[in-house]
Amino acid sequence: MSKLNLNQKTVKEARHYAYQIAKDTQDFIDKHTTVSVERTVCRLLGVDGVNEFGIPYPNILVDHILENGDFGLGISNYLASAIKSLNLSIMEIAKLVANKELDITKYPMLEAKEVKEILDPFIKESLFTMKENKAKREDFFDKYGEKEGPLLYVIVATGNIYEDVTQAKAAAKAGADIVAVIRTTGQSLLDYVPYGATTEGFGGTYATQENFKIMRKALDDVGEELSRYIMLVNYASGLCMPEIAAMGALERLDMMLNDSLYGILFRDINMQRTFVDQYFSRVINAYSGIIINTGEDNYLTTSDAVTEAHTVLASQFINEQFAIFAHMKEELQGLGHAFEISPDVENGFLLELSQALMAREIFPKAPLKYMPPTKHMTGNIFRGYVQNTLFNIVTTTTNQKIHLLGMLTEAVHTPFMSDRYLAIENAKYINNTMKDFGDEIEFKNGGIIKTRATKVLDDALNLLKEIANIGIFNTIERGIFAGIKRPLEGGKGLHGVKQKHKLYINPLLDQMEKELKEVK
Amino acid sequence: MSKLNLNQKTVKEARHYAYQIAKDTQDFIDKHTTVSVERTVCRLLGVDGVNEFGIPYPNILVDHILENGDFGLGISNYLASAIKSLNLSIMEIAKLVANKELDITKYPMLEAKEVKEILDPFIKESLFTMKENKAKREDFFDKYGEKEGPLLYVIVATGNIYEDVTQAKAAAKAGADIVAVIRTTGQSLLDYVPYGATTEGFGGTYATQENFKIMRKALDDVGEELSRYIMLVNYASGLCMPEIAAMGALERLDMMLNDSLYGILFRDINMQRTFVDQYFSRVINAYSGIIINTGEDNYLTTSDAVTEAHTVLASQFINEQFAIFAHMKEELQGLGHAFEISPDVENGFLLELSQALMAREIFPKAPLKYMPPTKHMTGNIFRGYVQNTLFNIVTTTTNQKIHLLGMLTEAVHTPFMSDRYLAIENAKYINNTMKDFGDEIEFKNGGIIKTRATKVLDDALNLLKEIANIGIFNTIERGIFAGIKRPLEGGKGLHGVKQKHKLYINPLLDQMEKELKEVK
Amino acid sequence: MGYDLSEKNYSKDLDLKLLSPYGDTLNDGKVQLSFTLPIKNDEKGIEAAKLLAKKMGLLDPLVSESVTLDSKFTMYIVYGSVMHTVDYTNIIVETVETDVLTKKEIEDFIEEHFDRNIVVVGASTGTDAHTVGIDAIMNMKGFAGHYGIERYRNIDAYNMGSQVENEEFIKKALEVNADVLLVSQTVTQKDVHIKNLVNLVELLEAENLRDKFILIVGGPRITHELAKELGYDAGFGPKKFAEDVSSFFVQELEKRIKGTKV
Amino acid sequence: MGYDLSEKNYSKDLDLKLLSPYGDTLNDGKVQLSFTLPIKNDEKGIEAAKLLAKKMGLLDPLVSESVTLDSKFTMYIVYGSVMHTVDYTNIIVETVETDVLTKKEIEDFIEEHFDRNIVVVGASTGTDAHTVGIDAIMNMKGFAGHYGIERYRNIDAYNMGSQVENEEFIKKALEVNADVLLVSQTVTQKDVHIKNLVNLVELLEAENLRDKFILIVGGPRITHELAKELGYDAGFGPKKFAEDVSSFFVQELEKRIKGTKV
Ligand code: B12
Ligand code: B12
Ligand SMILES: Cc1ncc(COP(=O)(O)O)c(C=O)c1O
Ligand SMILES: Cc1ncc(COP(=O)(O)O)c(C=O)c1O
Repeated sequence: MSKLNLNQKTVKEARHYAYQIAKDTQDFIDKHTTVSVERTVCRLLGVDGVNEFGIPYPNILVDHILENGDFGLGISNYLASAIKSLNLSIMEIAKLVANKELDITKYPMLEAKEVKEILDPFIKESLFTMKENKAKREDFFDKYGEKEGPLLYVIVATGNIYEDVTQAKAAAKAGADIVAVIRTTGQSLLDYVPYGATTEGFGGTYATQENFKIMRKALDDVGEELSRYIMLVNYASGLCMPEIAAMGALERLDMMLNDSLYGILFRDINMQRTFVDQYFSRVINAYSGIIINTGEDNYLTTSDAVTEAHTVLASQFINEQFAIFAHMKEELQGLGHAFEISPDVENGFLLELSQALMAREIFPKAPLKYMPPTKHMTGNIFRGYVQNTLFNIVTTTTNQKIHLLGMLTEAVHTPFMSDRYLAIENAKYINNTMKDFGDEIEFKNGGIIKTRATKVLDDALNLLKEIANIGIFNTIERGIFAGIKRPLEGGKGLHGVKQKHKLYINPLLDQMEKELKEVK
Repeated sequence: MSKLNLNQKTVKEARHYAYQIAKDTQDFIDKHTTVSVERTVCRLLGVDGVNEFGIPYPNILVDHILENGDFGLGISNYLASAIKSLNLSIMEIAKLVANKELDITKYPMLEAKEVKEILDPFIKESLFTMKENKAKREDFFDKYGEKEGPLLYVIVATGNIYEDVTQAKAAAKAGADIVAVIRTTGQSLLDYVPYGATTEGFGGTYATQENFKIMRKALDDVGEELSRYIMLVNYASGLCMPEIAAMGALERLDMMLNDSLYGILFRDINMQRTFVDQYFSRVINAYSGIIINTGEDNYLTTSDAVTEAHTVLASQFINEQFAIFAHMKEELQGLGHAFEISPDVENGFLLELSQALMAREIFPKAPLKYMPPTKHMTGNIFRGYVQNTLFNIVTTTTNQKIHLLGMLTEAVHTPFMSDRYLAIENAKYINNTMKDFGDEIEFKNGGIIKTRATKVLDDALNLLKEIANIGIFNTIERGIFAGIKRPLEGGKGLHGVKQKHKLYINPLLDQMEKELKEVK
Repeated sequence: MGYDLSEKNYSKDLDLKLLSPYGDTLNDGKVQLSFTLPIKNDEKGIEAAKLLAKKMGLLDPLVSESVTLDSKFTMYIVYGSVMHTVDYTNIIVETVETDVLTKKEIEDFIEEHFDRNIVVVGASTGTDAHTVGIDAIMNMKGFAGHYGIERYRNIDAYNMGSQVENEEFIKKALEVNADVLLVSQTVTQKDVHIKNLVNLVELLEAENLRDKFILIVGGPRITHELAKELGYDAGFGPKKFAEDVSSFFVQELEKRIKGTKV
Repeated sequence: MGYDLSEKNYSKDLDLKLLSPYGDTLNDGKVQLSFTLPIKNDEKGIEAAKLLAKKMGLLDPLVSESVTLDSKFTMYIVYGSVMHTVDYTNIIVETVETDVLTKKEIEDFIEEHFDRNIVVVGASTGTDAHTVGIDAIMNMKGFAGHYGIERYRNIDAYNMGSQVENEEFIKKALEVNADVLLVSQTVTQKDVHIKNLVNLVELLEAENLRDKFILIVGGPRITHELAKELGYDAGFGPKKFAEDVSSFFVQELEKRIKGTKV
């Protein structure tokens, strides 16, 4: 089966070190909670909307606890107690808190069991919606059938959700299987989720629950017209990672960008915050059958794609283990990688092919997310279109699953409707004209392709060994990924991380974990 | 060595039938001469220029014999006898004939030996120039080195030789190795060769000896600047096939489009005329070390490239045998084929790859001429650029030699300077990024690629068997190539074909044949 | 500076009287341009490219790349927003207006309206050597899944191939008593097709034969409008097949017969 | 009809006062265009595309393809000859005029003209998270075979990375007593870079620090002209490397020192 003759022992060893790394981190995670985690709990208990100043009620509640209570206990106990004492709905409580007419930290702490009992109907409702969405998605795939070969994935990024809808529908008709709504540039650093339908953004559109709903409906409509299920993607990433995961679960998104390291490296978000948040968001994703997309591709936009390829593989191993800790099946692990070798490198195509196939063989069940050339795209759109063709060829030949389409105008602007159309046309052409190519070819022993894969794997193993040795925190502090150094106590959002009290309770998380464990 | 496991017995058999076909035709050829052959003799004896009405002197002399003499004897005897009797230079004789002041058919026929003796100095002079040109070319390659991998071949076609020079130089600087000056559209049907530098043409530039000279100089100049030898191509094709071959030999062209069937099928030139002319022109090409480019690619612009692929191979076998009869080494046989399968065909790329590699394996020493997509190119230049990319990939992967570059504007206009540049950029990119790809891959047994090659070869064998059976004349009458039927006595130029008298003599041809045989 | 479109406050509603290109937002006017200038590749060249783009009506043109083709030739790739608009509501184009029928419907139509086969002669005329287009329309096997006219039950089709002189073409048409003439033209350089097409009409008119035939031209650069302008009954461009042209001529023929015979 | 350029008798000589695009013949004016219109793909749409092209100054535009993007969106690819020309002789662009030296020459220049190291602080400022550009200029390993400033023998370089606030940037500059400030800007949507670049100059001026530093900006959409307009000493765009900017600032610095100290 393997075309690269990778050493399975090396693969196993690498997984083992990655496990150790994730395990160490998971110990840290299990001891902490964050403002975003608790806000997510609020949301999934039914807290929604914003007050007259546009502040979301989940933020109001959580900030209230931060100021007045013991955050280490988690918000669930406070809420349960307030509900019990006041016999008000959660939204009524939230509004009173917002108007400073109520202080929910004043009510007695309850037994864990009682908290669970009180919150159970709310939890059930959310989890039911999530499960229902999962079932609906499965029904759609049953009805329309699942596509063989790469799934064509395009982005829309007009800033205006209604224009996004226009673009997304056109893309679906042209052949796109997956539509991602890129977020406006600053959103990842906001410590709250904006509310309502939005029509303005920088290089992207705000991720709001209403926007999710609008796009979901549009894609369902066009999907019906086309007898295909069009998948919707957004970003469970940044300071509100788990909240957006929750919103996505409620609105039947199908994929979420979600990475254990991306925010740390590329958005300078505090690493402690990120590790804790990513865990909770992955549990939500796993529970609702949402595929995650990890962000290793980004490393190569910064570092050299030839010399640093092994960092991508090492990070994939780590992301895989984190996902496993979050009870996520391989089928949901859209591990990321990218085609970023300079067009000027002799035999660069062979290296890309080798690396892509290597990822495919090492993570056989994962729906790998393969990213097109971006860094070496220039204003020469014609050349760029060839770069994208080569990328499409590697995608088809190595049977990647989530096929992010490159735009010929990558170095110029966020995609025009025509750019996206041309991208889809290019990919469809290649997928058809080279349909069985991957199946037809074999590689020379001792050749460039096999040698390269072996080397990248060996290097990744060495790196993982080193990381396991010094720990992930230390690794990041030293700038081993993407050459970017981030201090343990630096970056945004550290203030929102708290150690759990020994009486901390999160019945929502407990319930999801319980069910996920049962499935296994 | 073979990656396709072609059946060598089939190949051998196919060659054998092709030999029979060519042999039968060669018997016919040996018994005939044409006006163009005799005009070529004039040219190589030193007749050049046009009279005051623009009629070339070779035409004047040959027409004179046609009208007044016995054309079956060839022109050499007449000329030798006139020279002997009059003690005038050949050009003086030509001018007198032009002015109707001289009838050279009135002089006594000489012995073959005497004809040869009289013409010998003239013959020597031409042959010396041809050999000198051959040596110069070889010196250039010694000096600059020969390029590994495909030679990038572009066309210029402005109609104006001076603009052509501008374009050709830019192309050379961008990386072109070979420049072809496309002829103006009607020229192949002219029964004379225009004279002098020209600045007007339809979709191409007149092939004249002066234009050859101008472009040769320009390419030598730019070649010196770049330390590369830039090869020059024109068309020894149409009604003046051998004359243009002679002009090319005198002006150091490096390649000539020259096919035993193209003119018959695609220009409706009489088949008897074509077969005789192609023989003489190939002897000239062989003598002067000029690579021929055959025209099988054209079949697929008319017929379906999937179902008719075997006609290309069959024709290559035939062209090969004709070339061998003309004493041409394999290294000069630029057999043509093309990438013309519709982009909509599933696994079309695999079929193209298979066929290209098949040709490469069957004609291992021939510098195959591989033509880009043309028929399925549309006004969508972006898609076209991808089609060209795939073609470039096949070229590199299967190591074709003469790499005709596709133009993204193929369906729009003859190439702009920028179109040509983009074509070169595309090819260079692929040649570099996929440099050793062909060397790296092997093909699955029983797969699409191997199966396809075997089928095309088998079909070609069957076709050759059939042709050998009915003869080439009959084959063409039945429309077996490109679906085009041409009658034995139809088409242009039949009037210029004559049976040789038993005293026919052509000491120029004899001398070239003699030397070519000695080399072997 | 005014690079910011959001500050331009252009209308985001579709107004077909002021139709404008669409990048990713209505009326953003986005276009892509490329061209070569015979100058060297430097800052001044980029400025020249921008100036040209501005003259073409682009606001804030962006030269996304300048590519050196030769020391004195540079290709520019430009993006920008064009300020021109088009009144779409006012555009009238002449198009072939008969319904497009299927092969079977056409055959039935002939059966119903004529008591004989329809005779069609086709060729690629003048110096044009391109036959694939006319073959696509006429040949038995057709093109891209559309059978050619030769396969139609009650049409007699004569395909004369390429490089057919207009005189020869007319001769054949008379000889077989054609109803319909199909001309194909591919080479358009220096308007050679226009000259050749006009010549055919003139020859027909000179011999008073113009009304004897339905005269149709097709080819990659042919539009119905151009055909009419040149005195043809219809013109067919790319992506047209045997059904399109046959639908036209059977219905047109029926109309004419009615016109004369009723 | 006038499709035939040869009949237009345009001049085939190069006149830089009437500079025109080049397809394959001087002054043929050939350009390629593509754009999308929010209309359906039919003959009328093609006519609309032609009309727009004509308004842009194209004579006889040819719509080489119309591509359906959606039922009401069509992309057009257009070729034609533009009638506009540009007076090239009249173009003046401000460019960086100091000579470009090699790394060694720059180091020697510093040695010769200064008795200390030059101090440079760089960052990708504002909300911009793109570091590859500034890293290309500053990092040890450099970019595309050009070593970054950190490797220069007698330059002290501080690279602050990305998303650096202007205030923070100035603070660092004062702290290390910088001679030169290097700002990188990549995101240009809605002119966010302009606003951010202007803000830096304003902050410096408010504290009377503007003349203390050589202030340089770079990025994929930065030109020297834009930089000057915004109050910077120089601007560097794509394909500029450490040598380009260092050559500028060492020579500029030397000029200023001469100006003040002599
Ligand atoms: C194949 C081809 C050839 C083949 C032709 C083989 C053959 N048996 O036909 C060969 C190699 C011989 C050839 C030669 C030349 N060619 Co040529 N050729 C082409 C090519 C690659 C494809 C054309 C084609 O077959 N298209 C497929 C058919 C199905 O499409 P179509 O013709 O448009 O037909 C459709 C419609 O238009 C319509 N239609 C067409 N005719 C009719 C008629 C009627 C009545 C109706 C109803 C409909 C209809 O129906 C068809 C189906 O939808 C094109 C480039 C391209 N990709 O377009 C260049 C092209 C047409 N050729 C070109 C040129 C310049 C030449 C030469 C002059 C080159 C030279 N200097 O030697 C010679 C011309 C010789 C001559 N005297 O005509 C140019 C024309 C430029 C122009 N606009 O003037 C082109 C565009 C290439 C280029 N970029 O330079 N060519
Ligand atoms: C890599 C990359 C990223 C990486 C950055 C990683 C990193 N560590 O830098 C990541 C993935 C994080 C990213 C994120 C985003 N990106 Co980004 N990104 C790119 C990409 C692919 C390449 C940029 C690059 O590295 N080029 C290579 C370097 C070497 O070139 P350069 O920067 O031009 O630098 C050269 C010169 O300009 C000059 N130079 C540069 N700076 C300086 C400074 C001085 C002083 C001097 C002298 C010279 C100089 O020297 C360099 C060498 O010659 C481009 C697309 C492209 N191909 O251009 C998009 C692109 C720049 N990104 C874009 C966008 C929109 C974003 C996001 C907003 C997307 C989103 N909605 O999430 C976010 C922005 C986040 C933020 N707040 O900034 C757009 C910008 C559009 C625009 N013009 O405004 C682009 C064009 C992509 C697109 N088509 O949408 N991006
Ligand atoms: C995992 C992940 N999250 C988020 C993003 C998007 O960036 P931002 O956080 O600015 O929305 C990316 C971008 O590629 C990513 O890979
Ligand atoms: C062998 C050969 N001769 C000639 C030509 C060119 O055609 P023409 O005879 O019109 O110059 C071709 C075109 O591809 C060809 O392959």
